Amino acid sequence: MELDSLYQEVILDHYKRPHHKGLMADASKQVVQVHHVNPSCGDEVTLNLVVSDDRVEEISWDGVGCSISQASTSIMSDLVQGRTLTQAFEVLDSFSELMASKGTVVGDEGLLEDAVALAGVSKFPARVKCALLGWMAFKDAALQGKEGEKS
Amino acid sequence: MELDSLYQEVILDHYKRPHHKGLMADASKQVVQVHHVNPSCGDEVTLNLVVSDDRVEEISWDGVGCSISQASTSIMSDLVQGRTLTQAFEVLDSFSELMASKGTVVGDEGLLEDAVALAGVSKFPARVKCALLGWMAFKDAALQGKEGEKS
Amino acid sequence: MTLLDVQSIKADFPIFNKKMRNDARLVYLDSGATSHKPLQVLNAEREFYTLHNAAVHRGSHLLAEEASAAYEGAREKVAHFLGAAADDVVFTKSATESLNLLAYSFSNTNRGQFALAAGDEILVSEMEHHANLIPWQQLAKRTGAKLRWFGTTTEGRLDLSNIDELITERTKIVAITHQSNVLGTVNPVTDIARKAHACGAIVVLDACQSAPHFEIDVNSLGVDFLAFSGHKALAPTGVGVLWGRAELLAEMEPFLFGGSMIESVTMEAATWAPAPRKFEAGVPNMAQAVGLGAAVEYLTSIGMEKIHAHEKALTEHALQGLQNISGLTLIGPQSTIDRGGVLSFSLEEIHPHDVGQVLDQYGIAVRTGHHCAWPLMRKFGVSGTTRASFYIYNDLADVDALIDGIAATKKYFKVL
Amino acid sequence: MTLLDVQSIKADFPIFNKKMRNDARLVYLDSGATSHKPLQVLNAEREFYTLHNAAVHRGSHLLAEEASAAYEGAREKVAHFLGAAADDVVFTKSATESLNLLAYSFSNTNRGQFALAAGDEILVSEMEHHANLIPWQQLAKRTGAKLRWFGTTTEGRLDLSNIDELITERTKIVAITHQSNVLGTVNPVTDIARKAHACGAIVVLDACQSAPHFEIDVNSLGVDFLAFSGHKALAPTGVGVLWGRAELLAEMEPFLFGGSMIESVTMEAATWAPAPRKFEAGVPNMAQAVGLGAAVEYLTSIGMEKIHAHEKALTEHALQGLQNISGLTLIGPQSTIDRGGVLSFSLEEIHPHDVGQVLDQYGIAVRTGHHCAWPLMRKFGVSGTTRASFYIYNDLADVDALIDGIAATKKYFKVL
Ligand SMILES: Cc1ncc(COP(=O)(O)O)c(C=O)c1O
Ligand SMILES: Cc1ncc(COP(=O)(O)O)c(C=O)c1O
Repeated sequence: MELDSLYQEVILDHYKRPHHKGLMADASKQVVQVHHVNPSCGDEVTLNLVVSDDRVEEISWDGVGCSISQASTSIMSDLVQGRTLTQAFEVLDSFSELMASKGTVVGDEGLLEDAVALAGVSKFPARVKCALLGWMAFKDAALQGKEGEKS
Repeated sequence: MELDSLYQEVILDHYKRPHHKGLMADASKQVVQVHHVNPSCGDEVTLNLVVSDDRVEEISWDGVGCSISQASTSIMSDLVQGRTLTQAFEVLDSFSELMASKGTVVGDEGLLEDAVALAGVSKFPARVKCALLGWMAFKDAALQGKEGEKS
Repeated sequence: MTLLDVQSIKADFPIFNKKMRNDARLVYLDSGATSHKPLQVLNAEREFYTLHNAAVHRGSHLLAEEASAAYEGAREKVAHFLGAAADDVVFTKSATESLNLLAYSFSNTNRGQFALAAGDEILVSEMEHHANLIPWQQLAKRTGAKLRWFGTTTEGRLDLSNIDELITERTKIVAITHQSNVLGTVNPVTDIARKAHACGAIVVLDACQSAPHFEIDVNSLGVDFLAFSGHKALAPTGVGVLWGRAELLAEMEPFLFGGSMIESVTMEAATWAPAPRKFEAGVPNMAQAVGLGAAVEYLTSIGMEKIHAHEKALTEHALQGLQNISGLTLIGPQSTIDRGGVLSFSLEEIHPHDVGQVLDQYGIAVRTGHHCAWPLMRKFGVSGTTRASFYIYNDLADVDALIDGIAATKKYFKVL
Repeated sequence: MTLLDVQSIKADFPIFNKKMRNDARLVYLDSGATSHKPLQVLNAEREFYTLHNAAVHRGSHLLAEEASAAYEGAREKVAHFLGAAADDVVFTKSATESLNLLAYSFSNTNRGQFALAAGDEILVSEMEHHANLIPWQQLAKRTGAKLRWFGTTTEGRLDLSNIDELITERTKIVAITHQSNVLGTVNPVTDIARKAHACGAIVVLDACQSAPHFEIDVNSLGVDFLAFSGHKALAPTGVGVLWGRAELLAEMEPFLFGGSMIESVTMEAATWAPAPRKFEAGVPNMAQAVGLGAAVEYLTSIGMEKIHAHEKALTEHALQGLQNISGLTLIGPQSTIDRGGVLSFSLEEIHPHDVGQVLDQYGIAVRTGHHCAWPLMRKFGVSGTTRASFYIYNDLADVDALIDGIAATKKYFKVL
């Protein structure tokens, strides 16, 4: 069934046991918090990001949403945790490309790891924004953090 | 040609030599003045009416418009001049009915006189409002005059 | 049970020939969002374009005459459908525009009964669609008036317990939905209108989910304005209706300004044509209005009472089926009393989006999410629901397909 | 002369099979009011309804996915037609709505560059269509700003002699027409925009009579907003376009409030989605937008340059013919330089309504009256004109039919 390309086992696993879920709040650290919603379906994510020396020191999130948005945010958190922002943005770009591919590419497993399981989402245009919700929140938080540093 | 039922000779005559055209302004009389426009084509009529003892003592008008609206106003003026308001409204009702008839009735020549020449207009829905412009102005002026009397 | 002859109705709707994913037939349970269109409507539009197309009200040539007759004829059909006079029916692009028209018109004046100011109140309800909520929030913001609202009971009914507190001499506008697009609840409009009128308020009815489904008579309803969308009533997209009481339409300021709505214009100022023209600036959505005329004729030819009975039977069957599914929570009235054929539910921890996705594999089209009624979602403590809604082309087999589809969804997500 | 192959174009327009009064063929010279629709457009709409119909942006089911793709695909086509980015194209119901959207949005804020107040000025011209005049009159009234205008020369050109007086630091908005719907004059938009921008004003272009007839590139035009109507560009009724610069659309307040234009909603307040969604409240005019997509594709497949050349050739021929008719006064530019295929004239003392009526007997459809440009009529001292306007399905024989029809009109009314 076409559906299995959307809901791969690893996605359902992340959905049931999401990683990095539950907001950390360590007052000693400089946390950037963002809140993103998907207005058409009401999915929401709040994301806390701690960056030091251009590296993701700590990422955590909370939110409500479908299996795709929850799993994707969980996978994204695994992928960026500990990475430099440059590396993290490379992963993000690769994932965005995968999502825009309409099912024509399979994704770079070396770079995207579990996130390649989301390749099937790109065949369901209405779900792409679910898969991207957490990633866009991360991007926003990372850019806000950089802005904050500069000023 | 269908057109001849619209533009009868008597209509073109009234158009070229309209009756009661040119506003009378006798300061000694109580004149009700109204201004009506046909917003879709820009035709305008200004009508002065003097009523005494429930009788049309004097009607005069000025305006710009197509042959139908000009001729119809001219014919109407002839018809109501000197009549009691009751008689005038009877003519008006009969004419309105004729205009709404979509070409199915010929009109009461005894009552409507020259106005029966406008019967053909009822087959051209877009022109009915041209034919009615002056009549509606008269109706408005007569009703305003009555209102004025009461108060 | 008095069901319609769905097979012969479906023959009028070409979309049911379409093969869905996995070659499934189309089980369309999303008429609450938009309905499909019968050939009669599509053909009426095409006939307009291929035989009578011209700008209405502006020309003396034959096509312009015919186009005007078609457009005004559609207005008469819609008026007849609502038990109204033709001149009290305004064509808009949608119910959303109809409601915004009111909210803007009311703030385009600062005198008379439509003028609002600090101290005045606008009353809505917690179950409003965003289209009957945000325009009033904005009107309140523009004028300084206060927005208040009826709450909702846990059964999904309007909470009228504090109606005497809510409808007072301060209330200037009461805007409520006839039938909730989430809960299916049909509200006691006439009672509320009576109370509102006793306080001198204007009553606006959002009839998006009622006018397509049961008989409406504007006179017996007792409201002052009524809005609905053509596209939910078998008509083309791009056309809506605003009905209003003649004396109110006459007093109101226009909303959109431009051609055809004027009496006279100079560079400095303009005066307005009488209603309904005053509210229809520009070359109107002529073909869509004509399509709407054909749609209400089609509905009338089936009979609104029969449509209502048909949907009631489907709803009865669906309520039974859904109530038997463990883990399913139906949000809204649990019986067919004062409710229409719109059913919203949650399914254990399976997100509505995921429910909808599995159903889609079986050709079943439902709506998922907040249904443009976000405050109501918060009230019920959910981020969204799955919603099935019925119309004349649905039958008991469609309801059964839904029930089976939900079972399959639970199985797929291993929730048993 | 580089004329289009009108016979093969006409084969796409079923309305030309219609027999007019007295069995005459249709000589349609009223495209300035509304154009006819080719089968390609009618079929695109029908295909939407019969294969993909669903509410866009709101569902995960297949039809909703396909409907969204069709609707957003249409946006991309229109964007391409204008040389714009898809997200900067807003679908409205008409140019009238597009222009009102701007005027209301600007008064929905009281800070930033869109806020107007006493002392500010809005600049229009004497040749505006009511749709690009009255919304600004009303905005001026709401905000206390002053409305000023360019005059018109006796040749029917914009009078730019006092431009330095008219465009000053006080000027906040300049709203002008690209091509006059009465005179055919094409205005020097880019020059005016440059001057307006130097003073910090926003420039709004009414492209109703230009976008359907010659190539538009929003970047080289140099304006900030552009509006046009689908129905004058081969598209269905009920759809219009507003294009705006991305950074301005982002800053602007919404106009219509309701579903799909929100980011989040509570009972008290709401926040907005990014453009273009922010400006498209409710279930949109999906089928009409899809039809507009097909229409601009059809135009592009012919080629806008070829269309322009074709209309220029017709206009040249018509100018010659009309100028030879004694008693005929052409209002507007007497040559094809900076003018389009719209020709307005007076004929001795024969009222335009009567001219139109006689022409109608020969199947010739022209427009008569004030053409929603009443101030311009006053300027030229007429109560109305007779107007012929050309499009891709007209040929030289149509122009000759008009010339002959005018001769017949003079004869009928015994004006020789
Ligand atoms: C120059 C111009 N502007 C604006 C409009 C208004 O367009 P619509 O009536 O389609 O909204 C028209 C046509 O009626 C026009 O010719
Ligand atoms: C109850 C209700 N009100 C208003 C609307 C808005 O209608 P539209 O989007 O057609 O303008 C809808 C549907 O979307 C609705 O269900």
